[in-house]
Amino acid sequence: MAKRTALGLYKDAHAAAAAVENLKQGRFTDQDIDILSGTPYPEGAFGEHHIGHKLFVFPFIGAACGFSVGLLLTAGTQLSYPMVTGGKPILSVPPMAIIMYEGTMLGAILFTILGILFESRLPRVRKSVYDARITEGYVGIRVACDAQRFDAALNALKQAGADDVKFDTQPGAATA
Amino acid sequence: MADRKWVMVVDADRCTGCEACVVACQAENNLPINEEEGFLKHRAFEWIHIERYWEGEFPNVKARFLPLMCQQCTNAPCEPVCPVYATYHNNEGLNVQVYNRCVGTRYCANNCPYQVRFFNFFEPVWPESMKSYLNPDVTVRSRGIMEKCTFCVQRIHRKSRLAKKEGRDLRDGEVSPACVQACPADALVFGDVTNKDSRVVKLVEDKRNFQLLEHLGTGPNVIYLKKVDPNARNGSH
Amino acid sequence: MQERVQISDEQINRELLSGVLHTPLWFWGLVLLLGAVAGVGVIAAGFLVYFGVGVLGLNRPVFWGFLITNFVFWVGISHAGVMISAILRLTQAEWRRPVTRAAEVLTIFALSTAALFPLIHTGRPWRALYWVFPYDFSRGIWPNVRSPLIWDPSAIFTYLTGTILFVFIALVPDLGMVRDRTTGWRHKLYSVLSLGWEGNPRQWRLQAVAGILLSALILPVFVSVHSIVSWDFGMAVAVETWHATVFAPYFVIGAVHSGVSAVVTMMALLLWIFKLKNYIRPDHFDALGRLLVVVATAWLYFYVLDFFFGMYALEPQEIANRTLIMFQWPMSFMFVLFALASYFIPIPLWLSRKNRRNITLMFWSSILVNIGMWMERFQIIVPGLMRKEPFTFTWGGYAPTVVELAMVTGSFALVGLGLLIFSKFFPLIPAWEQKEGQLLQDEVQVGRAKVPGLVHE
Amino acid sequence: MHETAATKASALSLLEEQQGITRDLLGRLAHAGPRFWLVVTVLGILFIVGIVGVVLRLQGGLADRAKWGYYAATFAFLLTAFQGAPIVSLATRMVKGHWRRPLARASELFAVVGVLSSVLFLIMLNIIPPVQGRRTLWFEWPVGAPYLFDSLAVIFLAVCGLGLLYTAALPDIAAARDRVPGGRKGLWTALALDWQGTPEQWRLQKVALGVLGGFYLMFFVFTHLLVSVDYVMALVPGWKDNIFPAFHALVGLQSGVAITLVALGLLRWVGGYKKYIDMEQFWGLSKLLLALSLLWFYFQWSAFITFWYGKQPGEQSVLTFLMFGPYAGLYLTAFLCGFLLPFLLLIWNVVRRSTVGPFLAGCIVLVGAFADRLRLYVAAFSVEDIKLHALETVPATHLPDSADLMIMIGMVAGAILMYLLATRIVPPVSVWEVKEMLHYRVVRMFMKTRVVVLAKPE
Repeated sequence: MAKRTALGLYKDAHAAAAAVENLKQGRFTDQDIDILSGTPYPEGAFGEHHIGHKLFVFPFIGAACGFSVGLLLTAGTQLSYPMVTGGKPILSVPPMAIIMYEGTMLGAILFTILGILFESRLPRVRKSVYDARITEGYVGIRVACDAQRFDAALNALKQAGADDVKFDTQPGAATA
Repeated sequence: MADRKWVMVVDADRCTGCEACVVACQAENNLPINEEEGFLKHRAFEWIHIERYWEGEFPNVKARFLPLMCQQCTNAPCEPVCPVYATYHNNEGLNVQVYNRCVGTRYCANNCPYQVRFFNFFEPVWPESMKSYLNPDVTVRSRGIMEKCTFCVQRIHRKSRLAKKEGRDLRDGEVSPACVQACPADALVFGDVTNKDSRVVKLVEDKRNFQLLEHLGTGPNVIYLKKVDPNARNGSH
Repeated sequence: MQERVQISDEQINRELLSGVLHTPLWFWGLVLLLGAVAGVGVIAAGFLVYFGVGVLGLNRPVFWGFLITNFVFWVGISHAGVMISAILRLTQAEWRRPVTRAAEVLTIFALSTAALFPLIHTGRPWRALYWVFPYDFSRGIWPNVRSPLIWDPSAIFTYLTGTILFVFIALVPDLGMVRDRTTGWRHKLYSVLSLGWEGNPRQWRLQAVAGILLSALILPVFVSVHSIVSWDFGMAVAVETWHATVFAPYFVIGAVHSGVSAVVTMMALLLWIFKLKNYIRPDHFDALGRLLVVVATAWLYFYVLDFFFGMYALEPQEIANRTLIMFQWPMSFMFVLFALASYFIPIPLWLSRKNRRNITLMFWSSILVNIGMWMERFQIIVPGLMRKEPFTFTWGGYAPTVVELAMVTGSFALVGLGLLIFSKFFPLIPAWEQKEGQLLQDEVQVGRAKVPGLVHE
Repeated sequence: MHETAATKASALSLLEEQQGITRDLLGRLAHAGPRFWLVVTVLGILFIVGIVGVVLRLQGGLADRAKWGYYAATFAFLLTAFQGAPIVSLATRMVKGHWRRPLARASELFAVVGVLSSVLFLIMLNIIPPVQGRRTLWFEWPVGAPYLFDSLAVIFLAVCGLGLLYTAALPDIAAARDRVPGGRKGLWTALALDWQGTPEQWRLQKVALGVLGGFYLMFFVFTHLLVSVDYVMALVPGWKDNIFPAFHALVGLQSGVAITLVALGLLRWVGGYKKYIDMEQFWGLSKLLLALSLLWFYFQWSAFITFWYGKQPGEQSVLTFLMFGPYAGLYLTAFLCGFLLPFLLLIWNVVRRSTVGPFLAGCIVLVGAFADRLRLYVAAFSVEDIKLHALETVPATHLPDSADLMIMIGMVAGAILMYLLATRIVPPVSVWEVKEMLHYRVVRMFMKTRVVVLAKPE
């Protein structure tokens, strides 16, 4: 069914928190509510639920990949091109260790970056109701709900003393 | 071919410092012509050169000659540091330089304790009249690459090809680098130590023998024989 | 932080974006100037490539000179970024906030500049590619992983990639902010770059975690980079003075010393050029100075270890090298300059709080440190080669040529140019961190006194 | 967002809380349980055994250096782990971490061991040969080297440590003087020097702590440099390794953190200080321990790769001697316990944020440190001719005899004994620092969530 989105803007963060509370009382779930701020607030400042993520898995996977690539390159090149240099063994481990280390770290970092993007759901192509004032200190409370509960949402936002309320004109389409 | 181990013996007692070897090497290996500027800038090419050290106090000062060429080390410090394998150890105990691979990081030269690697700072040039004097068996090096004494590898190969054709092993003394050939005092002896009855084997066992900078553990394949002079110091001044 | 200013978010945006949105005349002037100097350097490099390494002052035995010194120097500077941002992030030092990004960006440009030098100064740069990349599958010819010159690129590549991504991730919220303040093609550009950031709790949470995690990941890389650079020298058995086990930590701590000093210099410049007195305050210089006193002393400890325990074995080359450095003109003169500049002038100055909070003084003394540290690198590299082996017959000297000087000067201009251009497109001071810092400020009542405090989760 | 009414209310409760702490901590000072005295007696006996061991050794004479290897290692271990511990408190104090407050004293108290190691050093002095004609830190220094300077360094370090402990403990001693009845009142009165806690006194104490702290750190590094070179590196021909003194000191810092962790664990579970010593302290220290363990590997690797690549005969023989030859077992232990195991344990945040994990890591690291010291000193002392240019033949392993075992166990026991006795005079949890923390660490509401507010006074 058709969904509609409303965005309440609050100069005062406490008011925004109140709005969230109103919405919760209006049986809006965390999925419906989105809190947009230009500044990171301590977790749970708006009474939002704890955000779980699996970011810490990514570096380990990356490290494993990086390590194996490093091993492949260093061992492989030495064995496939067996030249004696300075009486060192054909498969000289200490130098391999150094390069494999770099490979491991590179892999870990790359995968972590991917993990961050994935876990924070970026990049985000679908546009929704938004306002430039959010990066100016306003806190935005955005509700997405079915068309018929839309007015309830608007009221909840207004009650908390919204400085401004924006919403998409017709279902689906967005205005920024 | 069978693994060989080429060794050169330098008898410091016989060396007169005449530098015939230097000239011979220059001619054989297409070394660029060293002009005065080259020496002043420390950029001269001398794959083999005679280092002269004065010893003793006036009036009884003595000149000591130390013929120095690539020591063809067994554990050559120059080899592992080359990022592109431009220098490595072959199965004849030679430390070979691959001109085409070399990109000229000059790391090998920094890591050569004997300072016997030479760098082409510029494109070497010869007068038109001398172009025809160049040795066809030896690559003419371009600029930006490293070069050094090869124990006249081109001569070694020619003779071994010949021996192969005639279906025999190399005879001792058959191969001799330009410097050895040119030395009038017979101070330089060259040979393959895997060939037990060769002349070098006997000389290597001489009680006067020593290697340069032994403590570095590079295992040079150039063996020096001490000067038979009670107050002579050994090679590593 | 003591004096605390509360600025509205709107004002923060305006002040930090002024550099991005408006282009005053001096900006173009500066760009032209730096461009010209860098250009001269590039021409010099062209000379080098066209005529050959002979145009440098190098000779046998001194095969490495100013260019490698400069390489080591810039890699050293590049250690500023991570030192500042990662370590201070992990220790949650509040005063890091305005410093981090600028420092990281300095890292990026310093490192890229550094990486140019070993490539250019090879004999055949156009061939140097297969020095690094194992690309020759057809003939099965590979680079030699036993060579420190292969370890180098791998480390630098990792570090550079890591830092760039690190900067970008921390930049995304600000890109969103810039997106909201721009119009036209710029708006489009920043919309793309900011990946549709809108600042919901999840994004912020991940942003926070990312800061910690990436710092923890990039720190080991940071240590490895300069260690590996030091092993370019440490592995060389032929150069007695290079062949020292202490080189790795000694180089790293030295890098931090020069890097953090460079950050001080840069902060002062930012403050003066972009008029950011609300963000860069004496406190920051105070804190950086205090940090530097510790770092520099640790560096001195390692320097002494290297210098003293080199001679400890009484090998002829070591002695010859020390005599050359300490007692033979002009090296001896340079040695005195180095000692004064890198430690014995600045550190005593920084012991007093009053001096640490005097920005002009910090600016000049930090520049002094880096002059000293450049000389330090030179004294490690070149004298070692001049007195390399016991065969006195081939001892040599070294004097740089115009080409080298031009390239070295050019490198400084190049880094400056990079920073300037970056500042044109992105705010060099993280706006969102600034706002967060303000948000988390708090006070605690102790008796009658109000003690400044911070909110921790 | 400061609710002033709330702060006032909290101020009142704060006062009560502080009084509670003072009473509790000083109360423990008044009387110790029987279990404590039992432990003390056991340790005392072991200590005496150790002294007997030293006497036995002495009958063998000082001439034969090889026999004294284990004694030297024991001394080195005291210098490393026990005297490294105070650095934990002073370093964390320098960066003004509030979490350090409950553990500061526990680590500072280890400074008392300095007395024991100084005494042990007297014999060490007579073991090393004169510097003439051999590779040495002092070249041909005319007077007093190395004996005078080494002993000065060791003694200075001990004195400085005691000074640090005393300065830090002064307010608590005064408190004890005022509150705790019993025989030791006289002692406390004497020590307290009529400390009244006037602002000047507090300021003076703060400055003194800073200065002494700086000095202690420097003396620590310096002493390790002298001892490590004169008693290890200089005795192994052809060993030129300029990172070694730094490594020697690093193990000191690392095992200092480790031993503090162990002490905290025991205080928490056995000593009954659960209330004060909590996960936060273990967490903070475990991060430090992880970093130092990584450095352990880093320093060893830099030495190893240089020697391995260098391939000089002298270097190779040193590698075989100290890492892969007769002492391979000990080196492996040192490597596992000094780096690998703590690393594998502590990379996991779950482990770091616990009390048992860090404690365990601490124990492991201590074992590693001891193994490392044994490896170095026993090896170095077993070299016959130290005037050679390079180590030609690798000397055989030297196994401990009964006397050695007695010394090792006895002296460590003695060190622990001193620590325990010291806790009877100075509370092992700093009263004033814990009380001070109550001012600066406040829990508040931030909108809808609870946050901790940490205040940092200048």
